[in-house]
Parts: sequence; C-alpha cells; structure tokens
Amino acid sequence: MNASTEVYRLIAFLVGLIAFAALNAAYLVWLERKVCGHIQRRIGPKEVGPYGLLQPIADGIKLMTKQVMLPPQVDPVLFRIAPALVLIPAVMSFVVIPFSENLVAREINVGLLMVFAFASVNVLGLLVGGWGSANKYAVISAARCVSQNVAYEIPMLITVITMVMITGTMNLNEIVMQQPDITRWYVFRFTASPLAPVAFIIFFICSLAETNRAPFDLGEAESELIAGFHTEYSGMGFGLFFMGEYANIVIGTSLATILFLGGWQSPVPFIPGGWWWFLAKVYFLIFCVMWIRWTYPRTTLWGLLNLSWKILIPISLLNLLLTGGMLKLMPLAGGAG
Amino acid sequence: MIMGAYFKDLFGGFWSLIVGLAITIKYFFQPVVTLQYPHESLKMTPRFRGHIDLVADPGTGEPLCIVCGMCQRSCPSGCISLKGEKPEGAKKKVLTAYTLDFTRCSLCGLCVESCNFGAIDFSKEYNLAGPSREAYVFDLLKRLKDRRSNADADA
Amino acid sequence: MSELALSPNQETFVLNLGPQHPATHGVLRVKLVMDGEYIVSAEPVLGYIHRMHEKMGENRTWAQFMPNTGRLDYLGALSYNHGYVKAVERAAGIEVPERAEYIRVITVELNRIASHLLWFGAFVLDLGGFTPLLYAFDDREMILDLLESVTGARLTFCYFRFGGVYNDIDDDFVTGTREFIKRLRKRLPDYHNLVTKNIIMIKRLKDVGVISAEMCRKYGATGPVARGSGIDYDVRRSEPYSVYPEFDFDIPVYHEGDSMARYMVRMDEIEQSMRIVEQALDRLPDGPVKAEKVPKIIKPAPGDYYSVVEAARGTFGVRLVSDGTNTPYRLKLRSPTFSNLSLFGEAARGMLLADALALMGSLDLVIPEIDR
Amino acid sequence: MEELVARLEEIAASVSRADYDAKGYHLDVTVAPDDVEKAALVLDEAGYTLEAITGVDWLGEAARKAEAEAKAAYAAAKKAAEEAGEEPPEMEPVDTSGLKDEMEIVYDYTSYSHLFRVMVRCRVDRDNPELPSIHQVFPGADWHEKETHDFFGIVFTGNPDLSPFLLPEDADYHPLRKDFSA
Repeated sequence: MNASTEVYRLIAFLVGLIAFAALNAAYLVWLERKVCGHIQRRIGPKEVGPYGLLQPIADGIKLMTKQVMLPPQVDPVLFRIAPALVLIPAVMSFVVIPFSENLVAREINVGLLMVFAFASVNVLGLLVGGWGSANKYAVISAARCVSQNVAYEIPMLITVITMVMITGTMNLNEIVMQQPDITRWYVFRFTASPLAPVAFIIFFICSLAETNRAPFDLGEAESELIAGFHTEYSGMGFGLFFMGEYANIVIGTSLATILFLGGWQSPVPFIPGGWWWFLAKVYFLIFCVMWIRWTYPRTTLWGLLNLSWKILIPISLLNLLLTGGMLKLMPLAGGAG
Repeated sequence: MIMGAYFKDLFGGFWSLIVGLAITIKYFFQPVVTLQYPHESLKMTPRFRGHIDLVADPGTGEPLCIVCGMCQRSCPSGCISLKGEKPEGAKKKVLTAYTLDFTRCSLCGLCVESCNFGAIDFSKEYNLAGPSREAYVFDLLKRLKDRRSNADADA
Repeated sequence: MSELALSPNQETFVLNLGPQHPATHGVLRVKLVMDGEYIVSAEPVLGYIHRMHEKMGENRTWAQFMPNTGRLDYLGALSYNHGYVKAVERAAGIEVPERAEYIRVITVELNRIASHLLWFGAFVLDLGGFTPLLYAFDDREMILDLLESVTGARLTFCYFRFGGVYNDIDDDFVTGTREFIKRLRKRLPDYHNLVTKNIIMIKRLKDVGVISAEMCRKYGATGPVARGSGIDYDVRRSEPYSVYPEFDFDIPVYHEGDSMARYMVRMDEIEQSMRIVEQALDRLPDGPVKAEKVPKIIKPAPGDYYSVVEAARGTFGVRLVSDGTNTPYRLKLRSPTFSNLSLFGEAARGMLLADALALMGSLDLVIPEIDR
Repeated sequence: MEELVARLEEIAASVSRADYDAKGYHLDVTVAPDDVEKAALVLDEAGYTLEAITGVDWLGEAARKAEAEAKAAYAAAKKAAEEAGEEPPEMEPVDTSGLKDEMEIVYDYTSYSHLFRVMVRCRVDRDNPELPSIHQVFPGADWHEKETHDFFGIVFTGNPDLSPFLLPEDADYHPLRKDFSA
C-alpha cells in the first residue's frame, strides 16, 4: 500500500464516517422517538414520509436553516467552539472502530487507548459550552457533567484494563478476532474472569453515564436545568451537541460490542460474520439504552457519585483482582494472556 | 450487618430496575392507545357542552325563542345579546338577532338551564379555530338558518 | 449539608426558577439564593395568573359564580364545585336529595383519582421519568371520558347545582365506572413496580424534604402534605359531610414526613377513592337528583358562613358573607396549596436543587388555585 | 375545649357559641385589634392551626345601621304618637357624616385532632386599618396577611414585607374594597 492511496483511503473513510455519524444521529432520533412512543403506547413520528421516516430530514433542514443565536453575554469564542469540541472527538473515535475485518479506517495498535483519549475531550466540550453560555443553569450543568464524567471514567477504565489484561492487546480488531463465536465472547468467558457479565454491566452503566444518557442525564435534567449546557444554543449549535451525543452513544455501544460481544463476529459458526453483525449488536445495545432512558427517573448527583464510588469502583477493582489471579493461575488458551 | 444492608440494597435495587424494564417492554409490545386525531376523531357524548345554538320549532322551522332574555341575565360573563320585536298583530315577540360572544363564554351552561322554553341547546362542535377575535362572535340566528338550508339541500 | 450551605461569607448567586420553568407546573416563580447546588433561601413569587375570583364573586349572583370554582383547581374541579355549593346550601338552608349526594361523592372521588393520577405522572416527570406520565394519562383519560358523559365537560365540569346536580347519571356511566375501577386495580401494581419500588425513586425520595408535623400545623398545611407528616386529618373523616360517613374507607397516614410519604399517601388515596366509588355505586339510591324547593333566586340570610371540603390537595374552604341580597357580599376562597406552598421556603433551605424540586413536586401544586 | 374557651374569654371582647350546622364554625370570638396576637398564642398552645386570614370591608355599614336605627326609633315614635292621638312628628334626616367605617379581619382556626372551629375577628378603622401581625406565632400567617394587605390595604405591623404579593408589583389599589371598581 503506497502513501497516496492510503491518504485517499483515509479521506474516503473520514467522509464516510462523518456522513455515518450525522445520518446515524438523525435516524437514532427517529428510532428514539419510535421506541419511546411504543413504550408509551403511542406511535411516534408518522406524518412525514412512511412511518415518519423523512422526519429526521425535515428536522435537519429546520435546524440548519434556523438562526444561530449568539446571546449578548456569552463568551463568543468558547460558545462557538463547544459544539465542535463535542462532535469532533466523537467522530475521530470512529476511525479505529472495526465495522468488519477490513472495514476500519485506521487500524492502530493502541486503538482502545485512542478512543478513551478522545472520549475525555468530550467532557471538555460540555464544560466549555456550559461556561461560555453565561447562563446559571448551564454553569450548574457543566459542573455536574464534569464531576459525573470524572467519577465514571474510573470504573470504566478499570474494567477496560481488566479486559486488556485478558486480551493482551489494545488493537480493537484483534480483540474481536479472539471472540469467534458466542461461547468465546468475553461477556461469557468465565474462565478468564468469573465476573465477566458484571464487568459488562459495569461497562454499560459507565458508558451511559459518560454519554449523559438517562438515568444519568444530570447535565440536561430538563425538569431542573431547562436543557443544561445547551440551554442557550439554537439551530445547528444545538444540532451539533445532539449529533455529538448520539455519536458518543454509538461509540460507547460499539466498544461494548467489541470488548464483550464479539464485534463483527457471528455468534454461531455457520453464519458468516461481517459488518451487519456489528451493526445489529450495536443497534441492539442502543435500543437497550433507549429502553432504559424511557423507563427510569433521573438520579441525583449524590446518587450518581454514590453508585460510582461505593458500588462500581469496588466491584470493578474486585473484578480486576480476580481476573489477575485467574490469569496467573490458568492462562487462557484462546487469548493472548 | 452494614455489609448485609449494602448487598441487600445492591441486589434489591438491581432487581427493581429489571422489573421496571420488564414493565416497559411489556407495554412496548402492546397496541397503541392513542387516536390519530386529524385522521380519525371521537364522537362527542350526547351531553357534551359545546357553545350554544338556537333550537328550531320542528314544525315551522322558526326559533323557539320568545325573547324573554333569561339566558342573557343568567350569563355570568355577559356574552349573550339578543333582540326581538313584536310585529303588527302578532301575539309573541319574534327574535331578530341573537349573538354569542364566544371569546367570553365559559361554557357553563347556565343559559340553557335558565331557558324555560328549550329554545337553546349545546352544539356538538369542538373544532373551533379562527383567525381573529371577530370570528368568535357567532350570529346564532344565521347559524340556525344555515342549518335549515343545509338540511333542505340534503333533503 | 445545611451547615455547609448556610455558613457565612459564602459566595452565593440568585437563580430564578420560573415563571416559565418545566418543574413549576404553571407560572410560579421561585427566587432561589444558591450556594453552588445548595439552596440558601427559597422564596416563591406568586400572582402571575391572579384573576381576583373573589371580586368576581361579589359582582355575580350566587349561581353565576359556579363556573369560577372549577377554574381554581382545574384538576379537581368537582371538589371545588362541591365546596362552593355546600357553603351556599348551608347558608340558604337547602336540603340535597340522597341520590344527588351519592352522585356527588362518586364524581368527586373519580375526579380525585384523576387528579392524583395526573400528579403521579407529573411528579415522576419532575424526577426525570417520562413514561409513567403517559401511562397515568391513559387511565386518567378514561375518567375524563366517564365524567364527560355525565357532565358534558372534561375539565371545568360545573356539574353541581344548589340542591343537587345538573343531570342524572345513567347505566352506561355505572358500568363504565365499574370497568374502569377493575382496570385501574390491574394497572396500579404496574405503577408500583415501575415507580414506587424503583431504587432510583427510593433513593431520591426517602428522607428527602422532611416536613415535620409541627411545621405543617404552623403553616396550616392540609391534605396529603399533612397526612404524609403523620397528621391524621381529612375533612371527609374529621368533619363529615355529604354521605361520606356511610362509607367504609381508610385515611392513609404516613409518619416519615419525607417526599416518599407524601407520594405513598396519594397512591393509597387512589385505592381508597376506588373503594368509596364502588360502595357508592353499590348503594346508589333511586330518587330525584335535584331538590324541588330550591328557589330560583337565592338570598341567604345575612351573616357569615364557613364550609370546608376535602379537595385532592387538601382543605378547600369557602367563607361567605351574605347581606341578604342575591349576590355575595364577600366570598373568601381558602385554597389548600396556598398554605402548603407557604412552607416551601422553610423546608427547602439547605437542600440540593434537585431534591428541592422533588419536594416541590410532592406538594402537588396547582398554580391557578394558589393565585386565584 | 372548655379551657380554651375560658382562656379566650379572658382576652376577647366577646365569645359566643355558634350553631355549627348552620354556620360552619363553633366559636365566634371578637377581639380588639391589639389582642389578635394574644388570641393566636392561646390557640397555638392549644394545638390549633391557622386555616386562613381574610378581611371584610364594611363600607357604609355604620351609616346603614344608623339609618335603620333612626327609622326604627321614628316608627316607634310615630306609633306612640298615633296611639296617643297626636300628630306624628316629621322624620329628621340622619346625620351619618361623623360615622366611621370599619373593616373586619377574620382568622379561621381549626384543630387537626378534633372538630372545633374557632373564628377570631376584629374590627379596625377603615381609614387607618392597622393591626399587629401574627406571623411570629404562625409563620403560615405571613402569606395570608400579605394577601389581605393586597386585597384590602390592611396593614399588619410587624409583617416583614407587605409589597404586592398576588397583585402586580406596581399595584397601588386594593381590589376588594367596596369602593374599588375595575
């Protein structure tokens, strides 16, 4: 592979990924409205296009044509860069996600590390947006978002470290390769870690909290803080926050899929694996995210921090110790351990 | 003991969350209960209190109203105004104008109750939208005539 | 927690909650002095939809004021209708036929269930859960349909008359109500499983927003707020009126005084109201629904009269001063949430913003009734 | 209950039992404006709660009363004169200009534990309506006093803030006064 084709490949992938992120966000909104509609025993969008399928397009056009208001007191620089700070890291993280064996923009050895590096930038966007808005509700929201993200990165990273100990690599595609069928998915690999399903649940809860999804949507908390950090945003400023949020959900669920559910691999040997498996698993997890959102009330900041420090961190540490012990006692046959 | 409470809280809480999810997924697969309003609509109940309308004498088609003004006096918000005159040789007054200012009406129905002749009744109309305030000053006499001519046209 | 928030020389800021805010359920404004997320002081600012109903009353005949009562508390309009007709009946000495009293009790209790269901949904919405609201609306809609079929309106019923009710109920209503109660009995366990037992709810409501019984007394709190603080006070029981003494029902009382207790009181009241409706339907007597001897123009003897009923939110009182003419000389409407909200400022001090909003939700505010 | 009545009788100008079924309250207590706080303290100690405070504007009541009394006196005089066979005297016009109008403030108390409603009322001069606040005894009275001040212009001395509460911030009128019309 020479240098120029590599550049073209990357550009093509980037364009594709941004398009994917945008379309995905638009249609996840549609899906969210449909899911919540049916959970609440109503239909959801239905007027624009069949099953309301054109609704996201109409919404997108509306958002793009709306004026981007700049309220008088805001910090103009911070206010403008915040939405980009949320969206760009999310899109960048897609670069290392293996949609299938070959469908990956750039396979790098520390892919997992890179995703988490970018995930940490996300919270900076929320902080900057909330601070720059010069709105008391937004500032409270920004403070909440930061403390929440900091608290939840710890159990999440401990869990990921456990997984890296098992897999022996940070290359996402290699992690997927190690899980060729359902019995060897890491969520069920009790030989590696007796608490594997618990680790999966911890990872899932943390990714909910990291992406500010209900029941951890303290930053948006519409009944307390109006709309939180994006209270002052209109038009596409708000649209970018929205896209960023949904892109982050996809990243979170993709990682869960890759680390625990075998990524693009088929669960059973007689059906070939591929990107469709990956998307099916990711969308199933996203459905669960929505299902959870439309079931539970919101936690408070104390409840959230209690959950993190008193439950998630001790259990993930226990998991780390147990896994370390297991790996020492009986090294994995399939994994690199 | 404290550890016991901790684990009880942990597992009990986790179980309560699972139960919650089970309930919402149960409703997810149940049929929707909403009515797709502009495409379909409910029939109003017979007692539905819409704005008032004049009742016509089934024989002559003329309004039953004898212009006693009871409805006007009973109205708390003063939204009814009516006029009548006594034509030469006639025994009773004849209604010449009956307007309802619907912007002020609170749909309490005291006018209908006060009427001793059954000359006003509630309409079943609820699709009321208009571009201006003036659109809600109803000329009930005209509405009655329109209804009659519509009925004639249908017949 | 409260020491932290109330220590001197702290940098505080003022947060204007409302008048347009999702958690205030209408146009209520709360001026909060905040220390971070802790509330240093909270001061409700009222009057955004003040309509001076009491002056309106002085300019109308006794009967003409009836539609106004339903517009005080649009969620429990029938209780307010009842409170007013009861006061005027007492002043003018009008007897009410038994069937009419039964119909009043049935419709008022249905209205109470509807009000509590809506509160349940809106309260969970305050806490960030959206779905229970629509489940509750589904059930409430059935009640509204039933009441519409009798009264002709869905919200501002204006159904009671001096000496009876506007028109009789029919068999469809009776069977429909029985079916509805059967349906709600099946749905309530779902509500409890989805919301009441949910660990997030419990963590948010237990021991949060504690109001002591003494505080309730000092502020004149009534209804579920007082009963959640261990005060066994319900006008239906302690000052019996209408045909309530004939029914067997419990007054749920919880002693914790926290938001959870107020929540549980209302949820239990739904069940008790269903019991009352069932018994009333079983024993519904025949007869007229309107007293025959009610004069067309009512002129109560000069003097003052007071009458209270148990509305969905607490004690609704009507004080009438008559000068013997066909219009009230003075009409005072004592609304329950006015007193219930007045303790918010003291109760919310030192609380977290999110908890204070849960407390405010648990007070079950209906702003038109506070502002009148 | 009897003890409460006895204690109220010490303070009040008059205490009378009312027919509950007809009136809706049991005890009708009239106190001097300066004694409302004492009455509140007695009721507070007895475990009562304050349900509401309100006012009644008795504009023209004194004049009406004087006229009615004069009429009654005249009727009696006329009757006496007729019986004595004398010429009935002319009725003299009643001079009501010196009469002072009053406003009434009503406090409704009730108890959670037993059914006994106590109504405490007092009258103040309509031109200078002032009486002490009871918010120190019942903090809940604060809002009711504000409302009553809004509607009637009655000043509760000691209330921390009597700026318009339910009325708009700039309201300088008192709508429930009988001489107010919108």
